[in-house]
Amino acid sequence: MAEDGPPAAGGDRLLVDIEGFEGPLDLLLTLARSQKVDLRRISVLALAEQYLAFVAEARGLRIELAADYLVMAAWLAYLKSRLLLPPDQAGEAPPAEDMAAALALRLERLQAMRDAAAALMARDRLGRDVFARGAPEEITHAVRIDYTAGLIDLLRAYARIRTRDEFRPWAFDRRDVYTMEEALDRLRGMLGDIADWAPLEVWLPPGWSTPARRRSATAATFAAALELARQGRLAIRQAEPFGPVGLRPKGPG
Amino acid sequence: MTGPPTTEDAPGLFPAPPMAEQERMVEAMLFASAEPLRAADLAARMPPGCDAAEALAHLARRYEGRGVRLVRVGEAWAFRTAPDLAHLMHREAVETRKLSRAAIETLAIVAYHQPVTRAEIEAIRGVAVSRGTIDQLLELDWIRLGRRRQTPGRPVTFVVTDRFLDHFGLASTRDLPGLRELREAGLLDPRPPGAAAEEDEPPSGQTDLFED
Amino acid sequence: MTGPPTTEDAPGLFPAPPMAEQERMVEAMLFASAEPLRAADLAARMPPGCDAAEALAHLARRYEGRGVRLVRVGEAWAFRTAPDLAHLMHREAVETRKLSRAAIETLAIVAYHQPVTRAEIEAIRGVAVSRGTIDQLLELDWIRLGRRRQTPGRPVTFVVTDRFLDHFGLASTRDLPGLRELREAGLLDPRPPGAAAEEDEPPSGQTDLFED
Repeated sequence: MAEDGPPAAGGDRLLVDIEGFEGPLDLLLTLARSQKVDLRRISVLALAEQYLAFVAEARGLRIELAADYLVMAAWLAYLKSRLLLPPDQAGEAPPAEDMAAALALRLERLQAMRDAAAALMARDRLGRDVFARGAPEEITHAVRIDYTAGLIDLLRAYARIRTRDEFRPWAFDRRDVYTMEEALDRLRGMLGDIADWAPLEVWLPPGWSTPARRRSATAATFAAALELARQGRLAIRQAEPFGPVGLRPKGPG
Repeated sequence: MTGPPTTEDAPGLFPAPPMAEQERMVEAMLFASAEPLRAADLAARMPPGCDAAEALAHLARRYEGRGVRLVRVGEAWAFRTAPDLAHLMHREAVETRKLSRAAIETLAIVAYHQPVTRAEIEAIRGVAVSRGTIDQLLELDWIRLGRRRQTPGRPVTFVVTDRFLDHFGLASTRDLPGLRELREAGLLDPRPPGAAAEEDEPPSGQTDLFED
Repeated sequence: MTGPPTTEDAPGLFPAPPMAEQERMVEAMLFASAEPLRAADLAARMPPGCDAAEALAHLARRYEGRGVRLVRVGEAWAFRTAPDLAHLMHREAVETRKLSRAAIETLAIVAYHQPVTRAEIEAIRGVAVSRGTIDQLLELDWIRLGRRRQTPGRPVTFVVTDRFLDHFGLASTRDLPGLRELREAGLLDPRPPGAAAEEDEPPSGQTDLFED
């Protein structure tokens, strides 16, 4: 997996090909491996020198180095000086050996993950070496539907119905209304059948018995009677105020 | 085991694998295949000298009485679930679904106007109420039949059930908010110009029509 | 046999089927599924009183050495063809997209260090992890988001999925090759060792600082 790393790791010196590396750590790891020893026993001092030489050469060739390469170079230069100088008596900084060991461990860890990645990819893999059932049988789902509705849905629904009523163009509900036209038709038809005075109730249409309907029928019939009286086809009489109203057909003429 | 030899290149150079091994091969190929495979298909992928037909026969016997069986599909072979276990391949899924608009409106009318006849529901909704809508609400046990109305035709009435109250978290239908409250709650927002909506405010207002 | 009773309605009314029968049921269900199924999934489809785990153990033994094997994938189980028969299967193989080196390394780091934050992955690799790399692994369903780390900023962590285990033939992440050796060598601590590379802030080294 690491084969697409640096092109030439032969010898102590690397060709300067910054493109091949995934950052300074990758470069350092490649340099460390060129020491051809266990990563645990690499010479960090030698490694620092190799890295600094690499960076120097890149700069000599006027290759633009990314900032992180330069940061690493600065840090390694510092580490190198610390490793070469006698131990810091003040003890402000961690011992140079610890810093070197930590760097070596970091490189070892990166190498370990690269090896692990390679081992992982080399395993018997599903779809390549190992296969699942090619013709899985569908599990048929019998769907049981659970209907839900919340109180708010219920209230909205009711509100919607009532709101719709409010928006409906206002129209008289004619179901309980007996119109004057209907009454006129009815009275005209009855003129030939009734010969003498008959109370208004007799002239009312059948089935209009509920108070509201009776009221409507009475009003319409009385209005129709007035119209027919005006035309001279009907006589109306009432003995006293609020007394019964009687109607009698009149012959034409 | 040192990787399998590339047998296609050297037919007959190696002896055919033992029958038990051939059976394993057939088993794996049939398992992984999306389509039933003919004996010839199997043989073409096996080392030379193999007898796919015999391996199939052994394999079929091995799976006799098992949860899966080797079955013949035309000229080909495939693994299939044993028919007596087919019920395991069914699974009941519960799907929650919103009530239809017709159903929720009908339910609301029953709740506000109960006991209410179908004709009355239709008069309030302004459209016919389908048999299915009523049936659905009856099945959900949210409405039930109330007393017959003592009017000509003695129509059945509908009332809401305790399960309805339970589902909607109501102690009784009297807890249902009136139109004014609905409006105040913002559920009846668009106030039509000049319309007096208050005329049938009380939920049971319509009952009067049918008295005496 | 007169059709299976609708056992859901009457749990405990019928005795659990014999183990051989339970084994057949588990066999049929796992054979029918391309995806691993958990013992609980299996049990949910079996009559009450069944012991799916025991049936699985019997079944695993039955398929030992066969062309198809019962393998564990995390908490689930699946039938898979035996790896030594891979050469017969190549016609079935679907070419998987080639993964970049960054993606492969990131995957390994997640598997060996999980739960791991992006900053920790970057500390180990020494370079930034591109959005695309993580996306690709998420899309493959090989990694998923784990719990947020209880450190300042509460960064998300990544863990590997059961599909990852399935793909790489691992029963659990404990079976990752060389896991113990790496841990003993101190190579599975995502914190940057010591003061090395002070240029990048220690990703989770801070944990200790904030825990009492």
